[in-house]
Parts: sequence; C-alpha cells; structure tokens
Amino acid sequence: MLDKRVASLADSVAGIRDGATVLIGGFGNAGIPVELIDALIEQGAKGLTIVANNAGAGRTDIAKLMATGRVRKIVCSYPRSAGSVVFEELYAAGKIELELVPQGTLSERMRAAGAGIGGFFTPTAAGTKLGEGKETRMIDGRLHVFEAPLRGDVALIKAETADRWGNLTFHLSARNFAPTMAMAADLTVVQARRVVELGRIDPEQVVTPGIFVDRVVEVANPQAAGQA
Amino acid sequence: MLDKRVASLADSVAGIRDGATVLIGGFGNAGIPVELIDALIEQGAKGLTIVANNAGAGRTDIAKLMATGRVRKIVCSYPRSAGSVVFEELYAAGKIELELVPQGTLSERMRAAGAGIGGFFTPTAAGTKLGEGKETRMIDGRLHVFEAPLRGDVALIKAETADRWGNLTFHLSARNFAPTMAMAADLTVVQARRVVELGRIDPEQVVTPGIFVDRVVEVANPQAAGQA
Amino acid sequence: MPVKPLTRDEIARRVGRDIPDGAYVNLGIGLPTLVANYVPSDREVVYHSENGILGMGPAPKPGEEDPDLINAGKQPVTLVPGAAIFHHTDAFAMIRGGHIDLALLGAMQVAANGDLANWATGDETFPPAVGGAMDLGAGAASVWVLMDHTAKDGTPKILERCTYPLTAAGVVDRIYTNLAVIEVTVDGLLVREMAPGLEFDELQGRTGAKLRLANDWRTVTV
Amino acid sequence: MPVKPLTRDEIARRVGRDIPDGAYVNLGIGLPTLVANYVPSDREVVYHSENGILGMGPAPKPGEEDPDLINAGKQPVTLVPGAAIFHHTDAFAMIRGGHIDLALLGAMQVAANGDLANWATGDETFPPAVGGAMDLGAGAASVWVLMDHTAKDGTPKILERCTYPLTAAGVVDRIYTNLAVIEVTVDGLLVREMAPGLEFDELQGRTGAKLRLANDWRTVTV
Repeated sequence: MLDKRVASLADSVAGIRDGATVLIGGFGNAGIPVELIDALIEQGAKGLTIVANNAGAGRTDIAKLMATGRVRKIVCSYPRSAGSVVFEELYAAGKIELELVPQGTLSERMRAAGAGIGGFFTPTAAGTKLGEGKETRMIDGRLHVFEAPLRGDVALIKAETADRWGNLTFHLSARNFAPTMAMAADLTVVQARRVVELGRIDPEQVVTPGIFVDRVVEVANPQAAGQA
Repeated sequence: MLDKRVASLADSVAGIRDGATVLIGGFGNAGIPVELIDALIEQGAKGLTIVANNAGAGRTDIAKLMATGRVRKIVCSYPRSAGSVVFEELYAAGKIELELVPQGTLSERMRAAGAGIGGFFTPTAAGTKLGEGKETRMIDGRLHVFEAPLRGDVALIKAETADRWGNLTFHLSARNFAPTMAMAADLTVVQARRVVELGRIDPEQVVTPGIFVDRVVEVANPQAAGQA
Repeated sequence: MPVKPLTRDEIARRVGRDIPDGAYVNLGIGLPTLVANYVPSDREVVYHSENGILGMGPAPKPGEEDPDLINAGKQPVTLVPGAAIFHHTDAFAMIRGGHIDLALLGAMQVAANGDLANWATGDETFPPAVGGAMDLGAGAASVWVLMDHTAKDGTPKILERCTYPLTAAGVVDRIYTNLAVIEVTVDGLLVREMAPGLEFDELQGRTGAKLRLANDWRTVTV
Repeated sequence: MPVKPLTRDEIARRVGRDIPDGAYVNLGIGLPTLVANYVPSDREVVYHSENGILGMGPAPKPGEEDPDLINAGKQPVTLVPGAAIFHHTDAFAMIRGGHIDLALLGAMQVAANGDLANWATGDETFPPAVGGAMDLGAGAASVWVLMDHTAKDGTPKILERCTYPLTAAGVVDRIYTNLAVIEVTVDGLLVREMAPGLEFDELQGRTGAKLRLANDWRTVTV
C-alpha cells in the first residue's frame, strides 16, 4: 500500500541530516510550513543550507531556525524585509552566508533540478552584479547567463489538502514555491490542513501529483508565520 | 474591455501568414483542434511548419492539412502511427521535411520559448543519433545536449472551458501539449467546448491563465480527430 | 509661474491614463501600486503578482483579509472575476517570457540608455535583496519607471550611466517623475511632458543626462 | 527435458512479481502493458503515462471509453482513485527528473553495457519515430527491458554493442526475455533465472554478448 502519511511532526522530519539543503516553501507569510520548521528545530539537524524566498521575519519559523545557529547558509531572493531582524543580526555578525538569487531564477533553478534539466540560459541578471562570474552567451541578440539546477535534500511545504498518495492542492497564493520545491527535493515533506480520502481530490484539480511527495502530516490549524 | 472571443472560426485564424510555424495541440486523437485546423485549411496559408506530437492519422485534421501540400515541414516525436498514410506518402515522395524530436524535449523546448529561457541542457538523446551535431556538456558526470527554444507564430489548441479573458480548463488527457503550446506562440488560438461567463472558472482551477491566450472561439460539438 | 511638481498620487494618476485597455500589468512595490487606483474605469487591466496571481483587485475591507492572498509587497489583496492562481515558476515564466505587457517599477537610478538600477546602492553594510526586480526588468515587454526626479538632496537620479549596480541593462521605455514624462529612445532621453511652470533648462539642471525636448511637448495634466 | 520458453503473458507475470509496492511505473507499448495485469493484488502501483496521467487503471468496459482519456499507446484507459492529470511538460519532468521509479520497455537490442536500442533500425525507407523512448531511457530511475530473447530468425538481440541506433546509453538494469532473467551489472550480464529446461550453454548460444550465470540462479517460475 502506498501510504505517505506519517503519524507525527517528529516522524515527518526524521532522518534529516546535518549539512542538508532544505527548501522551505512560502512567500511573505503565506505558505510557510511553520509546524514543519518547528519540528526541524526540535529534530536538531545543523549546518543547514536553507533555500527560501525570504530570510524569515519576527522570531518564529525561519527566523527561529536561524536563531538556533544551525543555519550555515541561506539562498534567497529577498532576505531583507520588514521584521527580518534575526537574519540581519546574523549577517552583520558574519555568522550566516547569503547567496542572493533573483526570484524567478531561484524558482527556475529548482524547477530544473526537479525536471532533470542540467542547466539553462536566462536573460535575468545578465550584465548585472548578480550575473558576474557566470558563463554568458548571446542568444537571439540578448545576453544570457547560465544557471545551474538547485536541488534540495529536503523540501518542507504547506498544502491545503492532501491524500495518502501525496496528491496536493493549495490555498490561493500560499501555493507560491511549493509545487516547484516538491519536485526539486529528494525528500518532500508536506503539512496539510486536511488529509482526505484517496479519490476525494478531482484528478484534474491536483496541483502537485503525489509522485513529488514523500511524507504527509496533517496540521489542521496551522500557526501564522512571521509573528514577533 | 478584455474580450478574446471571436465570432467565427474564420476570424480565429485570420492573419496567419505563409511560412508560419504552427503549434498544434493533441496527442493521439485527444485534444486535436479539428475545427481550427479545418479553418486554417480554409484560410489558405502555405509553406507552413507544423509542430505536433504526431503527423496526423486518417484523412482529417493534420493529415488533411498536409494533403493540401501547404506543409513544408513537420516537427514531431512520432510521425509514424496507425493510419499516418498521408504523412508517409509525402515523406516517401520527398515532399515534406521532418525534424524528429524526442517527445519530452519537444515539450520542454516549447516551454523554454514560453518561459523566456534561452536554451537548456538535457540528458535526453545524448549519445544518440538524435543528439548528433548538438553541443554537448558533461554535467554531474552525465552527458547532456543543448536544446534551443521552439517558438510558434501560432498555436492552435482545444480546451474544455474558456472565458472571455482566455482562462482555460481541459478535459482529462486532452490537456497534453496545450498548456505548453499556449505559452510558446505569439498568437494562441483556442477552440473551447464551452465559453463561460467571466468568474465562472474557479481561479485555483484555471489550468492555462488567459495571459497565454489571444483568441477564443466556441465549438460546442467538436468532431473526433483521426477519422478515415 | 512657480513650478508645481506632481504629488505621488498625481504621478500615479498620470501613468494610469497611459495604461492600455486589456494590458497585463505588474505593479512594483510603493508608488507603482497606487496606479491601480487611477486607471480609467472603462479599461480592463489585469494585474499580475510574482507570487502567482493574475487578476488582483483592490485591497480587501478591514477584517476581510485572507493571509493566503497577498501581493508581491506582502499586502492583502482580493481577486476579480477572471482571476487565476498559479505557482511561482509559472508566474516568472510569464515575466521572463515577455507575456507581461508592462512592468511599472520604482527606481534609484535610470540611465539615458535605459539601464535600470533599483535593487542596491552598493552599500555593503546592509545585506542585499533583489526579489523579482531583475526578472521584471529583463522580462517585461515594457518597463516604465515611476520615481521622484531627484533624490531628496537634489542629486539627479536620471544619469548618463547608473552609478548603482544595475538591475537590468537597456530596458526602461519611459520615466514618469514628479517633474516630467520622459521617453527613452535610441537617440537618448526625450521629454514629452513637463510639470506646470517648469522650464526645460531647469529640468535639464536637475537631470544627470542630456535631455531633448519633444517638439510637441506639453504640460503634464492630471 | 525440453526447453519451455515463456509466453508473452508468462514474461509479464514474471515481471509483475518484481514490481515493488508503491512504485511509480511507466509501461511501454506492447508487452510491457500486459504487466499491469499481473502485479500481485496486495501491491499498490501507480501507472504513469507520458501524455499526462498518474494513476491509470484497467481498460474501460466496451462502450465506456472516453476518447479524451488514453494512454501513450493511444488506447482508452481509466483512472483509479488518487489519479492526477497534468500537462505533457510536467509528465516529462517526472520522467527526466528521475521521479519514475521504473520504466518497462520493449527493445530491439540491448547491449552488455546497458545500452538500449528500441526506436530505429537504421532502415531509412521508413520515416523515423521516437516518441518518448529516449526520455524514458535517459530519465527513469530504473529501466527494465521485456522482449523475446532473439529476433524471429534467431538473431541475438542481446549484444556486446548495439548495431541499431541507440535510444539511451548504459541505462538498462534488467532484461526479462522468454528465455531468461538477466541483470546488467558493471561486470556485464548476469543470468539470474533461466526458462525451464534451458542449459546455460544454449542460452549463451542464443546471446550475442558474454553471459555469466549467477551462483544462485534459478529456473523461472511464473
């Protein structure tokens, strides 16, 4: 039987290793898997590389994980946002490494990893500081830079509905990076607001097919992200 | 007012020029926009390059278009299938050019065109006859070939539901290439079984957002493709 | 006649008049967001957000916010009939693929050749942040910049060459400031409109790049 | 004891026993399609189709076919609870990205180094066709080939090097034929099972590449 449900948040993050690259869904406070991040904090893996659009806000979720000192590096597009105090302190103190990636390139690099693409050329960042040092190529008269796939050992994402095969739907703009991150990680862990019976999600309305999902845990009343 | 509905099939294909590259949705007989192809035949553009998974079957739709002698070249993954007699005759007579592309690469190349990607490396076809002459690169110890974007001047696709902004849903596996082709063409023309009022398609269930669509025509009772 | 620079709302109103009916538009954070309030009501414009929305409507009424429905500036928004939700990768495929007709962006500097600088000042004491700025700059079919004509201390923001790190090279098509409406042409910057009471020489004096005045220039009306 | 080669259904039944519970499997056209009939009923296997389906079920009853619900072989299929529909590009992202655990494919030739030839014979009088064969060959996590051990005229199909154009290089993990079950190892071809009554020398004689017999080899049971 194909059953990706796990009994607890602790089970959902079991086995994540020191030094792992962890993709964390969410944009702003929408779609942040707060309970999975708390479970990862509890689990204890360290030396982590976090890939997420933002570098946390307030003192919860990603900020809380960073505050434990267990994040070696963050890969993101917009680390500096309202309330990103934990990141700013660590950055100023030289205690965290930052790889800044344009938002669309960040998403496309993860998509490439998930889709088995070995790399791609994009006009984004060509001729800019973020394109420096990258291989360039003129294509149709436009300068492009080469970007490599960005793979995660783990992805932590939040869904609205899941079934035991891992088929997922999302709520409005909380969808954001989750479907792409689900593809791009070796171990994709999902917290879903509702776990429904197999067959309850209309096949045409599945957003992330279960093939991209490894573990599902129900969190019926998730906390809001980015709280102080 | 943003209204992509056109009054007739003739209007839907107006302006397609000689020499155009036309992406045609469908896989097997599912999702073939038979009425749009008939309208293109009626419209008269010639010297066309057709991009489609198959090279037609029977004597209708893509086969009928090829039989008019107005197709210079076909780009597809599987031209030889049950009933592909028209293509086989033209090919044997040297009257049509064939560019054979692996199915996933075909789809990915169109996706690249639609997504503004200048090209990508894929392991598919590396070390094979279809990879000959292509730029190669070792990535993570695997041989890859470089593939360029594949853009259409026009895409002809079939949908289940459309609204006047061009938002689309599809019926089961008739979805196949349509969402990707819609992204990849300068002019995307859709025949939809039902055109519904704006707002009737749940935003979370839109498969192809209207931004990728230019013209919509309702064809309530489409013909089956691939008939003899 | 004293010079009467445009207010932020007046800049937004002026830009709103130029948004074509049926356009797909991405509004940057800040001043550009105001433009949605000023598009003539007989035009249907579809607003795009990098986090996976087409068809954003006005801000929700207080108490009706949905924390899962926010724009790229992380503010709560609503959906209009015809809206669509999709994932981030598709949202940026729309941008990079040239499907967004128009990006309205703020800027720190714009150069006469259309270079855009709106993400970093080069000050390394703050961590850098780029978001979707480079994707929008490189990808949108047209880029219009909305900004004050000069920095608060009067330093020009329109220059022959940007001194801040570039967001994208040669992409800006128009500049709307509190003093002028300027088109970026292959021959350089062409002033189409000036704020009431402004003389061309004065505008040129507040600008770090050579301007030309269009023969048919007008006073900005809002 | 006379040699008793496996029938097509017996090959499919033998393979079915090896499909792991919970696997995502793509079935090629022809013989591989039969395998779905023989997976033990206590295993849940999810069948993938290149045209955008996960969770294919058995063929529909006559009269219940939906022309919009077909597999990669263009035959009508059904969906099981838990099925998902997606577009072609995503279907091939699953393949190329290594998410398909197992592709069961037919073949014209397989080489001792795992090279697969299943799309063309080099005969240029027919137009070539490749479909998704190269994507599946290059992308699936494991590739198992199901085929007759030799061509109809007895010519070996398992060779030191393929003479037909390759589909993908070094990708085949196992070969199930009417005569044997063979594992492709870094040290070459290892015979795990042989058809009832078959001697190793006879198998080697019908094979164009050097075989080794596993110490724990068995007679195929179905």
